[in-house]
Amino acid sequence: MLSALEGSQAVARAVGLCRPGVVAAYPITPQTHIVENISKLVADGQLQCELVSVESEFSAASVALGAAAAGTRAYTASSSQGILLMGEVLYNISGLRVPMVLTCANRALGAPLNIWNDQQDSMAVRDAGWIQLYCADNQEAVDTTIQAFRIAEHTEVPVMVCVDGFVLTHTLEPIDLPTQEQVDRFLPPYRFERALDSRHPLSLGTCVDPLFFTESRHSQHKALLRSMQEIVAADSDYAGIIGRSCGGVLSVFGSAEAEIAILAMGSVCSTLQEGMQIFSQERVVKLIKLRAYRPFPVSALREVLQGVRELVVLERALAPGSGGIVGMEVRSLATTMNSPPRIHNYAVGLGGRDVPIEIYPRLIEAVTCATEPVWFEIFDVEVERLPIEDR
Amino acid sequence: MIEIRIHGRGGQGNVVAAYLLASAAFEVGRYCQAFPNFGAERRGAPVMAFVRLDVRPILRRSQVRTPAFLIIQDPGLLNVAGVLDGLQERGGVLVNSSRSSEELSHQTGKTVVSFAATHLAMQITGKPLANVALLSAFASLTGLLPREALVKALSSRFKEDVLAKNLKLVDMIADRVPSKSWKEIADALST
Amino acid sequence: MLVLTRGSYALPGTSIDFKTGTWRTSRPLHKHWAAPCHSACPAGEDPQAYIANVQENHHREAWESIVHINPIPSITGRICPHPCEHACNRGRFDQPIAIHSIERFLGDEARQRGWEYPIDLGRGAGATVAVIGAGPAGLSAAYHLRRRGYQVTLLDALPEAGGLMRSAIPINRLPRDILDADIARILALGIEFRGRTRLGVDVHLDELRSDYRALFLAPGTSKAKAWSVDGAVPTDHRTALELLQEWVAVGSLPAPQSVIVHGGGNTAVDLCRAMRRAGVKEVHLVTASGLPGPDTEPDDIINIVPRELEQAIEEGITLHPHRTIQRLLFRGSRVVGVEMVTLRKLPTKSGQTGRIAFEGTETLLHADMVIPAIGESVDPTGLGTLLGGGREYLWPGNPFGRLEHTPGLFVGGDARGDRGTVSAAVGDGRLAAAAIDSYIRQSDDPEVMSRAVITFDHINSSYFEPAQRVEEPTLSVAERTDTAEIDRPLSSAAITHEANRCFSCGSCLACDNCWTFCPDNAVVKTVALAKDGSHYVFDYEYCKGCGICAAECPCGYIVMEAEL
Amino acid sequence: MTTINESAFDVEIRKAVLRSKLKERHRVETSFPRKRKEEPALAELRERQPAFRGLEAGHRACQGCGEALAARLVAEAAGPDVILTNATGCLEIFTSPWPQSAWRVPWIHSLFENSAAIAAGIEAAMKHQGKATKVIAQGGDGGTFDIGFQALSGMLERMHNVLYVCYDNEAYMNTGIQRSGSTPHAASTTTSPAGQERMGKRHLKKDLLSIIASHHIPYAASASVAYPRDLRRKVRRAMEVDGPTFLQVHCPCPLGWGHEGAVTIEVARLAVQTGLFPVVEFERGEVAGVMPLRNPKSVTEYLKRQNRFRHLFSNDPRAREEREHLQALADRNIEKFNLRGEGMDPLDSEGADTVRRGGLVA
Repeated sequence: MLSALEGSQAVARAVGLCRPGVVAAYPITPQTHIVENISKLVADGQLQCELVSVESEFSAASVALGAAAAGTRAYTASSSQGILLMGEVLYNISGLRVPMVLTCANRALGAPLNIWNDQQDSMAVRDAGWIQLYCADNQEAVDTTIQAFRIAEHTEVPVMVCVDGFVLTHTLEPIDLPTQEQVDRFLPPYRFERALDSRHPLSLGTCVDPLFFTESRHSQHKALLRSMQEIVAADSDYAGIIGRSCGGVLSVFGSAEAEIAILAMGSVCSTLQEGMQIFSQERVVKLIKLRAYRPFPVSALREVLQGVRELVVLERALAPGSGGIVGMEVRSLATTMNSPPRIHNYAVGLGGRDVPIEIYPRLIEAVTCATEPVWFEIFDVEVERLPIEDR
Repeated sequence: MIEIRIHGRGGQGNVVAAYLLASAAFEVGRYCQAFPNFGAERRGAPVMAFVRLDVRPILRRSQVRTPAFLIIQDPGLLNVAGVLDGLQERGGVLVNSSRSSEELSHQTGKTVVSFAATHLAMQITGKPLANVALLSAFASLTGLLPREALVKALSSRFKEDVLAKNLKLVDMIADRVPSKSWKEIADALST
Repeated sequence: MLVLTRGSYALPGTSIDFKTGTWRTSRPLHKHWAAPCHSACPAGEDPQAYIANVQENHHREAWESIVHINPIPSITGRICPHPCEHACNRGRFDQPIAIHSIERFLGDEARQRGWEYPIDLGRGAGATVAVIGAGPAGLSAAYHLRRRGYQVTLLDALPEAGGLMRSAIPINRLPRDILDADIARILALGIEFRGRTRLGVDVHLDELRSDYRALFLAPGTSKAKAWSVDGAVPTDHRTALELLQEWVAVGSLPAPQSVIVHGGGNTAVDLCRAMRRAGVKEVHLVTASGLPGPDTEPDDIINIVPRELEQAIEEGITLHPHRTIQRLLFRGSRVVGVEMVTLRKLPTKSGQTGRIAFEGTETLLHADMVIPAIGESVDPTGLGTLLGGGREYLWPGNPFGRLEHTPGLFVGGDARGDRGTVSAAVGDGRLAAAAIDSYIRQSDDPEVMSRAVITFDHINSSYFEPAQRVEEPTLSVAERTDTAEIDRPLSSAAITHEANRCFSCGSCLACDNCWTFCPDNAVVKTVALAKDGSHYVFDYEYCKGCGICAAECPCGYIVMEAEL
Repeated sequence: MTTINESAFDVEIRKAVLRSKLKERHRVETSFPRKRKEEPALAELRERQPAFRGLEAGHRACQGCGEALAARLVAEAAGPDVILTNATGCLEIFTSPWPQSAWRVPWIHSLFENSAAIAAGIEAAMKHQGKATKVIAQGGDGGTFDIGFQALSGMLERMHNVLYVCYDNEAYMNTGIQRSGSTPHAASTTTSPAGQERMGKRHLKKDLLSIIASHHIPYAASASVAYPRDLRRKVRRAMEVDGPTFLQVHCPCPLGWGHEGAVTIEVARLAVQTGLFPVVEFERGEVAGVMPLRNPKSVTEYLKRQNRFRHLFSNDPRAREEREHLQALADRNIEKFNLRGEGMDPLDSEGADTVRRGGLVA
C-alpha cells in the first residue's frame, strides 16, 4: 500500500517486515532515524527482535555477526565514520561467509567534519567482500533491503544496502511497502547451516596458513561473482511476488542506441532521469543506473556500453591522488571492448553539495565539447574559493 | 510541479511542517516530496525545508531554488539573507507575523499574506508552534488541500488530545486568510 | 585431498589429528618408590599401602594388607618402637603419621570382628617344617609357612607360645588377653604347638632335622651377658631381663631406695617403670644414646617408643642421656653409686662411628642398686656346633637366616645377633619362610624388594594441610597399674583422620592432580587400564613433556625421564 | 537412492567425516561416543573421561602453557551446552589452525577486540531463539584490559547473559611478549625492556577487576590456574547467574614470564600466596569473598622464579627499590581486600588446593 513515508522510516519498516531476530546499532547521522524507527517498532510490539544498543559501530557489527553466526537473522546500519569503525568487522563477516544486511546511509568522511551526503564511506569499504547495492530512491531502498536478506542468505555473502544520507533517508515521499504476507512468501525463515549450536559444535574463524589462504580468497571472490545471479534472481522473484523490480544489477533509461551515456549510482540517478526528460531536446542520451557495485557487473556493463561513444561516469567519492573510483573500474573494463567509449569521469555532490537538475545539460555540453576525455574532475569546484596553490 | 520552501528555526517544527504538507498532498493523490535542508543547526538557528507537489512522480532530488511559495515561521527570518531568494515572480509568501500583510508586502516587494499564527496556536494548543497554523493557512490560500487531507496527515503524526487541539487550530485558521487567493497560481503549476 | 571449508570452519576436536607428542624431549613416568615407612619397617610392612585402604574406609583390606606381612599387627602396633614413624616424610612437614595407632586399630578390629586371615591352604606343599621358639620370629615363620601350605610344628620350652612378648613385656603395655587371642588365632590356622619342649633336653637338632624337611631356629636370647665395670660386679647383680621376667611372671621386684639402670632399650625403660611402680623412689636411666631432639643424630636416638619415654618421664624416671658408667662406687662390697661420663657417637678414624667419652665430664651418681640392661645372648643348649668358637649369636649373614653350612636350617629373631625388636623378628620369620619355601621347592631365593626410597623433597607439600597427629589417650600416672593398658584405643574417626594425613609417598593418591593440571589433556584417567597400578595413564601421543604433572604430583609418583 | 535433500553443508560435513574416519580419529558428538572395538584402548579411554572434554588434545600451545590449562578447565566446567567466543591471541591461534580445531564446543573467533560484542550478539540470538545455551566470551589480557575493553564494558552495561573469561598472562604473548595494561609493574617485556634507564614496565598493572565490578554486575571474580577447584566453582557459579559475569584467570606464560613449563602451577600459586594476584569475588560491585592468605609469602619468592623480573636481582640500587615497591603493592592488595587469613581455613591460599585420595569432586 502506498503511503507517504520518510525514507528512514520506510527502510526501518522494510527491515521489520524481514523479521530480524537481532538488530544492533549505534547512532550516527544520518543513519539515526532508521534505528529510531526500528526501536519504535520493537517498543510498539510490532517487531519481535532483540534490539542491542551498542557502545560503538564496531560492536554493532560484531553483535550482528555474533547473532548471525548463531543462526539468527541480523541487521545493522551506519554511516560515514561508523562504517569505517566497522571496517575491520566488515572484512571479518564476509570472510566468515556469515550472511547479514547492513544499511549504509551514505555520508562523507571527515576531516573536515561533514555530515552530508556523498558515498566516500561505502567506497572506502568496497573491497571488504560485501555485496554493495546502491538505491536511487526510497522505493528502491525498501525493495532492496528486503531483497538483500534473501541475497545474503542464499549466497552467504553479506549485503550492504547503500542509501544516500538525507537525500533519501530524510526525504518523505510516497512509498509502497509490501505486505507481511508478501515478504514472508519471498523471504523464508533464516537458516544458517554453520550456526553455532551446542549440539553441533563447529569452530568458526580459524587460522588459515599460506598453504590455503590463497584458495580461501579465491573462494570468496568466486562467491561474490556468483552472487550476481542471485541478485538478479532475487529481483525477479521479488517482482513475481510483489510486482516491482529494481533492475537487477543495473538499469538503463533512455534510448538503447544513444551514443552518449551517463553512468551513476544512487539518488543522483533520479535527478539525472528527470534531466533527461526535461532536456530531451539536447542529445540522445542513455542513463546507466548501476545498482550492484559489488559484485561489479562486468559483462552486463560491457553489453550496455556497446555503441556508446561518450560515457560520463559520475562519482560521489574519489580516490585522492588517483581520481575516480567507479570511473577507474569502468575504464578498465572498457579496455576489453572492441570499440570502447571515451570515458569522462567526474565527482559530483561531495559532502552534500546540491546536485541541481541543470547538471544534466552541463555534463552533456562538457562531453560533447571535449576534445580529450576527462580523466577525472571534481564537478562544480568554485575555483576562486581555493587557495592559489590548489587551483 | 509546485515547489515550496519553508523557513523556520530549529525547534519550530519546520521539517514536520514540510512532512505534513507533503503528506496532506499525498492524501489527495498528489505525488510529493519533502525534505529538510539537512543541517547540523541547533535550536534557534535558521533552517529550511523543501516540499514538491506534482501530479506526476517527482524524480529530481535537488534543493528547491525557485519556489512558488515561501512559508516563513517567524517574521525575524525575513531579515535573514536569502530567505526570499528565487521566489517565482507570481509566487506568494506566507508569514507568521502580527504585522499586516500589506505592511510586509510593501517591505519585501512580494505578495505576502501574514497573520499572528503563534498567538493563535498558543491560545488553542498551549504551545507557541506556528507550523500547523501556517499549514492550515497555506491550505486555505491555495485550495490545494481539503480539510480531510490535513486531518489525515495530522492524524498520522499526532494522537488524541494533541490531535484534537491541532484540528481545532486548523479549523480556526481557515478563514483568517483570504481563502483561495493563491489557487490560481497553484493550479497553473499543477498541470 | 584436503578441501577448503566455507568460511574455513573446522570440525570439533579435530586437533586430535595433530600429535603433539612429537614435541617432547622428556616424558613423565610413574615411579613406584618405596615409602620411607615401608623401607624403615623391620617387619616389612608397607604402611603407606594399608593407610591408603583406611583412607577409603576399607579397614578389612587394610588389615589383610598388613597380615600379608605381619600376623600380629595388634601386638606390634602396641610395642614396636615404630621406626616407620621416625622415617615418615610427614615428620618434615608437621608430625609423622601415627602409624602404630592405625596398625593397632586394624589388628584390634580384626580380632574383635573375627576377620579370618586371608590364607589359601589349598595350594599346600604339604611338607613338614619345624620351628623352634614360639616368640615373634617363630610365630611369624610358622604363620608364613602355613600360608604356603606347610605342616608346621612349633616348639617352645615354655608351656605357652609368645616368647619374650609373654615373658618380658609389661602387661600394661601388652595385655595378655590380646596376646593370647592373637596367638590362638595364628595357631588355629593349623599349626601344631608343642610347649614345654626344650631344645637339647626334650628334642634334639639331629632328630628334628631328620623328621622335618627344614628347621627354623628362633630360640631368642635368654642367656645373660657377662657384665662388669672394669672387672667389678655388684654382689646383688641381677640383669634387667631377669628382673623384668620375674616381675611379669610373679609380680615382685626388689625395692631399694634408689636404682640405676644402665641401657637404652625397651627392657631398660620397662624395668625402670616397673621399679618405680614397685616403690623405688629414685630410678635413674643411664644411656649412651641421646633423646629425640635437635642435638641428636637420627641414628643416635634412644631406641624406645617415644610415647613410652614420655610416660617414663611422667612417672618420675630420671634420664641421663649420652652417658655411660665408667666406674662403680662401692662401700665395702655394696654398690653405692656410679661414676658417669659424657659420650657421643662420632665418626672415628676407621670411617665408622663409635662412642667417644670425653675426659673431664665425669660425675657421680649415688644409688643402692645398679642394674645392667645391655642385652642377652643365645642359650647354647642343644645348638651344638652352631654356636661354636665362643660366639654369642648365630649370625646367619643373609636376610633369610639361612645357615650356609647346614642346609635346611634357618635362623631368625634375636638369636641372629643383629635384631632387637619384635617387628624385626616378625620380618625374619617372614623372610625365612619364603626362603624355606624356596629351599624345599629347590628354587632360587625369593627376591627382596629394593625400590628406591622417596625423600621429602619429592613430595609437593603444597597440597597437604597441616593437621595435628592423633595421640592415643593414656591413663594418668595415678591411674596406671601393673595390668591396665596405659595406652587407650582410638576411635575409628580418629584413625580415619590420621590416615588422611598420609602423604602417600611415592604412590598414587588418585588425587587427580596430573589429570587436572595437564594443559594438553595428555593424562587420561583410568582404573582398568593403568598397567602400573595407578589411576592415570599418560597419553604419549599428545604429551608435550612440560613436566607440570611431575611437579604437581603431591606424592612424587611422577618423574620426568629424558628421551633421547 | 534416497531423496533427502542434502545441503551443500551436509555434504561437506559428510565428506569431512569420511575423511576423518579413514584416519580413525574423529568426533562430532559432544557426548562420549559408543565403544569402537577396533580403536586402541587409549583412544577409547580418552572418550570416556569422567569430565566433559571441551578442549581436545593436539592443540599447539607451548609446553606448560597456563592459558591452555585455564581454558581447558573453563570449557570442562562450562560445557557442553555453551557457545564460546575467542578474541585473537595465543589461545585462538593454538586451538584453531585450520582444518583442525581443539574445541569440542561451538566456538567462534572474529577479531582481537570484539570477543565481548560477538558474545553479546550470540546471546541476543539465543534469547531470540528461546535457547538456554550460555555464552562465554574469552580473551587474553590484551584483548580484555586494552583493545577489547570498550566492547567488554558495553556488554556488561547492557547486562547480557554472558560470562567473560579473561586469561590473564600479563602481556601480549601471541605477538612476542609486549607489555599490556595488565603487565605488572617492573616486569621486563619486549616493549618495556629493562635497561640502563629503565627497570622494566614503568606503570602499574591495571586494576581491571575493580573496574569491571563497578559496572554493578552480579558477579565478577579472579581465579588462578593454581587453584582449579576454586576456578571450576567460579565458572559454575557464573554459569548459574542470569546476567553478565566476569572471571579473570591468572595463568602463567612460561615463555613470556621466563620460567620452565613445569613450574607453571608453582609460579601461579606464588602469585596468589604473595598477594600480588588477589583472588577475590565481587557481587554487584561489592567484595563478596576472598581467598585468604594463610601465610603471605615474600614477593621475592615469586619474582625470583621468573626471568621477567631478573633485573630486580641485579646490583643496581633501583632493583631493591622495585622489589620493595612490588612488596608494597602486594601488601596494599592484602590490606585492600583484607586478605590476611585468621588461622587455618580449608579455602585459604594453602587449604584451597588440598588433595585427597580419589580426586576432587568439585
